[in-house]
Amino acid sequence: MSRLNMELPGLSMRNPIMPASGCFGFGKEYAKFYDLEKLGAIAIKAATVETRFGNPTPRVAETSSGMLNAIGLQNPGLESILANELVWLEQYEVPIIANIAGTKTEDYIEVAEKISKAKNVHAIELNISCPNVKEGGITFGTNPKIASDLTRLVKEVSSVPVYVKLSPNVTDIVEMAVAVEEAGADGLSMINTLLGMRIDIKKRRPVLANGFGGLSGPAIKPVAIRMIHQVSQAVSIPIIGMGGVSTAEDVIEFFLAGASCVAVGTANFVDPFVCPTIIEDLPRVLNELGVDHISELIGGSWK
Amino acid sequence: MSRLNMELPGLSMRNPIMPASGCFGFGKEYAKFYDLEKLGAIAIKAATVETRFGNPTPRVAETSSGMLNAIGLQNPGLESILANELVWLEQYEVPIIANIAGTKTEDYIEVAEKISKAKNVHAIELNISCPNVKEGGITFGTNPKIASDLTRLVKEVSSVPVYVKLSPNVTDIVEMAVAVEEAGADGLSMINTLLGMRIDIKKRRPVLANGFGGLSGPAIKPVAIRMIHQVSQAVSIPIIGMGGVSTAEDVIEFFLAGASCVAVGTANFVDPFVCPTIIEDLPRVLNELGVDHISELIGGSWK
Amino acid sequence: MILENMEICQQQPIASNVYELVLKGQELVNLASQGQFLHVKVSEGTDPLLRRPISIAKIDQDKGELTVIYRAGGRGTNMLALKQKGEVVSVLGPLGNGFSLEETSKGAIALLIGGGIGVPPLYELSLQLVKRGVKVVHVLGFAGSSDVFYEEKFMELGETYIATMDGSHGEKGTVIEIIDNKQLLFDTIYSCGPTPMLKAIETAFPDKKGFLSLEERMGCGIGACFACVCHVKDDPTKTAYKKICTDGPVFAIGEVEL
Amino acid sequence: MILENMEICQQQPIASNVYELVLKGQELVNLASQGQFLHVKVSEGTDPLLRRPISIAKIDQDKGELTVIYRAGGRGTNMLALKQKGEVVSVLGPLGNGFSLEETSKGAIALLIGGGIGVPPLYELSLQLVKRGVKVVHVLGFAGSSDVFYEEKFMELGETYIATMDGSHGEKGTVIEIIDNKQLLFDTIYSCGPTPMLKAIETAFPDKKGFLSLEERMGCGIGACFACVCHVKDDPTKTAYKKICTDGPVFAIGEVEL
Ligand SMILES: Cc1cc2nc3c(=O)[nH]c(=O)nc-3n(C[C@H](O)[C@H](O)[C@H](O)COP(=O)(O)OP(=O)(O)OC[C@H]3O[C@@H](n4cnc5c(N)ncnc54)[C@H](O)[C@@H]3O)c2cc1C
Ligand SMILES: Cc1cc2nc3c(=O)[nH]c(=O)nc-3n(C[C@H](O)[C@H](O)[C@H](O)COP(=O)(O)OP(=O)(O)OC[C@H]3O[C@@H](n4cnc5c(N)ncnc54)[C@H](O)[C@@H]3O)c2cc1C
Ligand SMILES: Cc1cc2nc3c(=O)[nH]c(=O)nc-3n(C[C@H](O)[C@H](O)[C@H](O)COP(=O)(O)O)c2cc1C
Ligand SMILES: Cc1cc2nc3c(=O)[nH]c(=O)nc-3n(C[C@H](O)[C@H](O)[C@H](O)COP(=O)(O)O)c2cc1C
Ligand code: FES
Ligand code: FES
Repeated sequence: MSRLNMELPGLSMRNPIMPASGCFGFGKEYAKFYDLEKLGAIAIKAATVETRFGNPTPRVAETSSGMLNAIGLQNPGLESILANELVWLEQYEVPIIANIAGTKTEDYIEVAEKISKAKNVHAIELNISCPNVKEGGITFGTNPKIASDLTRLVKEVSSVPVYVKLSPNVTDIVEMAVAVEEAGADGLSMINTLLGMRIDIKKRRPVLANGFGGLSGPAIKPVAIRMIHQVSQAVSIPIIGMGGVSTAEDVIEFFLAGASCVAVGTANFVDPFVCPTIIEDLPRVLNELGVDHISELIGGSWK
Repeated sequence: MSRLNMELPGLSMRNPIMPASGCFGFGKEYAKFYDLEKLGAIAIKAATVETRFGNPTPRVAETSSGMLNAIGLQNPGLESILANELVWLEQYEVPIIANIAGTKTEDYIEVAEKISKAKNVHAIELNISCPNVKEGGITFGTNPKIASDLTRLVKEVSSVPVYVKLSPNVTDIVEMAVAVEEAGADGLSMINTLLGMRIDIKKRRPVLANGFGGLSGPAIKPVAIRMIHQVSQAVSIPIIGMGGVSTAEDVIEFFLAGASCVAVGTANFVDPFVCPTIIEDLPRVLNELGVDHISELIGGSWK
Repeated sequence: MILENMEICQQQPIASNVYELVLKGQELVNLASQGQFLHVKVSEGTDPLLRRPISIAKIDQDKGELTVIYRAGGRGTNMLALKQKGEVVSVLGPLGNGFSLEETSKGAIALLIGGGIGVPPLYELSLQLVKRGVKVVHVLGFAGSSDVFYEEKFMELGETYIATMDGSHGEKGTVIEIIDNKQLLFDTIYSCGPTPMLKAIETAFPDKKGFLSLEERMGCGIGACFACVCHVKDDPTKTAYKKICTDGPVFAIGEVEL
Repeated sequence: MILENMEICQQQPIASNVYELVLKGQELVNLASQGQFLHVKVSEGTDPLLRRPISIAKIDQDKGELTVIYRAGGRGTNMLALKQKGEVVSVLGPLGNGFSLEETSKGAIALLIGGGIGVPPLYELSLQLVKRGVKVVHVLGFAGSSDVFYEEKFMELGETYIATMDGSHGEKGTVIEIIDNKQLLFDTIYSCGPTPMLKAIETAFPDKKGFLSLEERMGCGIGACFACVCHVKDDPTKTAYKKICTDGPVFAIGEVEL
């Protein structure tokens, strides 16, 4: 499959398709459906220092061509992920991207330092769409200064390249991207979910117990494409594109916008085979477009 | 229909349903389908000082449960709107909300002053999602200072109440809302479209000639609900809610989020009768919910 | 747990807004057992986006058919109700653990308590228990007479009491009231229905061995997204959890927080 | 211009990915004329969201039927192609101005030039012209032999030339080349097809009276959204415009910028 392989900082991938963080657990469930080595990489669920239960349920709500989630970063905590999840994943020859989260800078640093030393973690994905408790709950990812400070500190301790996962809930996504690039980010992941809400008209309360949730799925694809189109022209680090990808054609659209590989999130819930299906389908689409290697398409809409 | 009437600054409405600006022209086309007096109000297409042709075509693109548009504020210009469109609309007993746009402050002021004097214009809707050419193209609606300055100046010259139409493409929608409220806005309209893009994978170029476009339709409803939920708790002026409304249940959801009336945009293109259909359907839903008057629902999800 | 396109061989209304749907497939049927559920895609496109979890009501491995019973209420189930014989739906399943049969020995009495749209999974369970020589007693609660379904089918398998809230059919009252009034005797409990009913059962019969099937909004249905978790009872750390889609939907009474 | 639910009485493939669809309705049919189009909702839900503009290919007011011919290519038309006889689609129409018949007098020769999926509206036009005693000549261009449709139907009405880009059917070449090669004589032109073809026609026959039917991406289809405008020729202000959905889709040659 020499038409699909991709070399990005820390990531040597046989194809540019990975499941998105939080939509694939730590791989065990999908391993029952297909061989995980078919994937280009795997972005595992966000790791925090402590075990987190997350938010009360309901945690998901459906929207038109999309869904809201407020899982609340439930995860077994750093030690357990290192000892169990990552060790289990070692059986597969596939690079792992460790998504890390926290509510204060120190937490991020601790997780980044330790998880980046795991044998199969080839990159860190810094999830900055989390509330910073020390700054009164303002999200790390909505302030360029806070985001770049965090990036710098995580870079200092990480043994592997760091991809910063940008929040789309900002006025100026380019400003955010440039700030974290200057702070040393090796790549960007975009986009995380849009902040949204649904209200149950009978109960007169938000459907999600948490009130707000993150909007994902096909509904947000046009926003993702727009932001990647803008950012890819302003930075020189590669972009992992995501937001509503569910077909090989979607992948091409993200590449043309400026992504260098693509993560698939919500679509895994609709079709557990979506990632291998896309990977198998890509050569057909490349043929139709007369393209030898998918990397030729990166930024093709503005180049 | 005393269960649906609504009194808002400048607007005495028989029901809380109006077509959204830009999705209903100046009413002539829809008047061929039904009596415009069925509507609570009509938000007419954005008026600018000069005649504008707008952007090259294609100007619309479809997305999952949504659409992108980059019409580019095509309109016949202030004088023609006053002389033709508004005079034609005088035959209907229905309050008109004049949406006004511009690329510099002076333009807004001129349009606001003149159009607010028209007999049937009962309110102005200040569309601040336009690039400010004097500020290097930064959108009026993404900077609280610029938005509130504009609001203040428009308020000074307007003979009717001013609703400021907020752009959702901001980090902090509450900050924007509070800023324009302090500047004297009589109400808010929200949300305008989300900035998005689609790329034609065969042509390797954006589908829209303009590149970017505004995302509207059911896809954006969760973002609209979230923002109205946030803003309605932070301001004391009423909100005209919009973004993906297409059913009576959607209207209830917007009211519960905090809107005091609702505008229907994209759905008019799918079903030209959508506004009267919603209006006729609302009493049924109110019955199901055991509500006498729709105004009881305003902010019901957080009150 | 596989993904299979299944053909609709039959679809019919059996109560007010309640449909019985028979699906024919290949492998999936052979994997299915009582109390498990299917995750059904009701449209080809992205609207609605997510699958719908629906319990298996009957398994016919000889014919290769599964029966489900669902209430058409929201957007997805309403679309499912419009599907015709011959159409194909994508089904992910069988999912979840299902009801274990081992806990009730031959000759013992199992009390099956169903509430509304929680009744369907009890049907295959009852069939299986009867097959094992267990005596089954059914207490099924519905809102009103127009909501009742499968009464006769359950009667064929064992004693069956219907409770309706308005008394329009069977006895008036809750399932718990019926069990009390009739002084029903039983060894084990199996129940599926609204959470308040399950809670009432836990409270009413604290010493009985039994199993409850829970519901929660789901994303993946296979344990990957953590949408459907619940707390474990008596967990001081408050971080222990069970996933309803994979650890459940059936839990032993007292195992998880309702 | 009304909104009507129309029933599919027939749907069949007539060329590679091209379908002929017959719709039965009430009032809408009686309002329709040659060159107008329908705005068709292909799904109940929000995916795909927008209606699809499709030209009227044939009007049968006696039977109350309209025929359209469309290429299934994208998401919406592919879904339309899956619809079965008996299903109902929501149709907004008839929309647009249509071809005027007055410009060609009895006995005169009308040249109808169609390109690919622009061919369909010429069929009802041809029927009407013939009815008026106009002599019709058809030149229809397709990509290849598998794309050709309605050849015989057009032949029944008048001289018909087929051009294919690969020469696999009829003559090899463009429609313009055929008109030149065959030295076709005519009084008026009516054309529908890809914009490059329409431009070539304008260039090739600058002095002929004629009509071109244009395409553009549409929102409302009724003139309200300004999605489908085009510039007017020789307009120094550059602000004059025509809406393809209401002022068109048919324009006189030279009226608007292609
Ligand atoms: C394990 C399990 C088994 C079930 N078995 C049955 C059954 O046999 N028969 C039956 O009628 N119903 C059953 N349900 C409930 C059924 O899943 C919901 O009624 C259905 O998903 C509602 O979809 P909708 O399209 O009608 O509603 P919508 O309002 O369109 O649903 C929107 C979203 O919310 C979810 N949702 C809404 N209500 C529920 C609910 N009560 N439980 C879980 N998710 C919900 C939907 O799945 C969807 O994601 C079961 C639920 C679970 C979790
Ligand atoms: C007045 C008019 C008459 C037409 N008549 C016919 C006809 O008789 N037969 C036929 O096969 N086609 C006709 N077309 C073209 C037809 O509308 C498109 O092929 C169709 O909309 C594509 O939809 P899709 O679902 O296949 O593609 P998608 O890619 O899913 O479409 C996405 C969006 O783009 C729009 N779009 C895509 N291509 C076109 C296009 N070429 N023109 C306008 N909108 C487009 C769609 O309407 C939709 O809004 C006509 C177009 C117009 C404007
Ligand atoms: C249920 C769910 C859980 C998620 N959890 C995480 C997470 O832990 N960390 C993270 O960075 N992003 C998380 N995301 C965001 C996704 O990784 C992705 O950025 C987003 O969903 C957009 O992609 P999609 O539209 O393909 O789902 C989550 C998304 C969903 C739907
Ligand atoms: C084609 C189109 C044109 C629009 N033009 C305007 C406009 O001129 N002024 C304005 O304030 N908003 C304009 N809007 C935004 C709508 O008024 C509305 O805020 C938005 O579309 C969200 O509502 P909806 O999802 O119901 O369409 C336009 C939207 C569309 C789709
Ligand atoms: S539904 Fe995803 S973990 Fe249970
Ligand atoms: S499609 Fe809306 S004006 Fe023509």
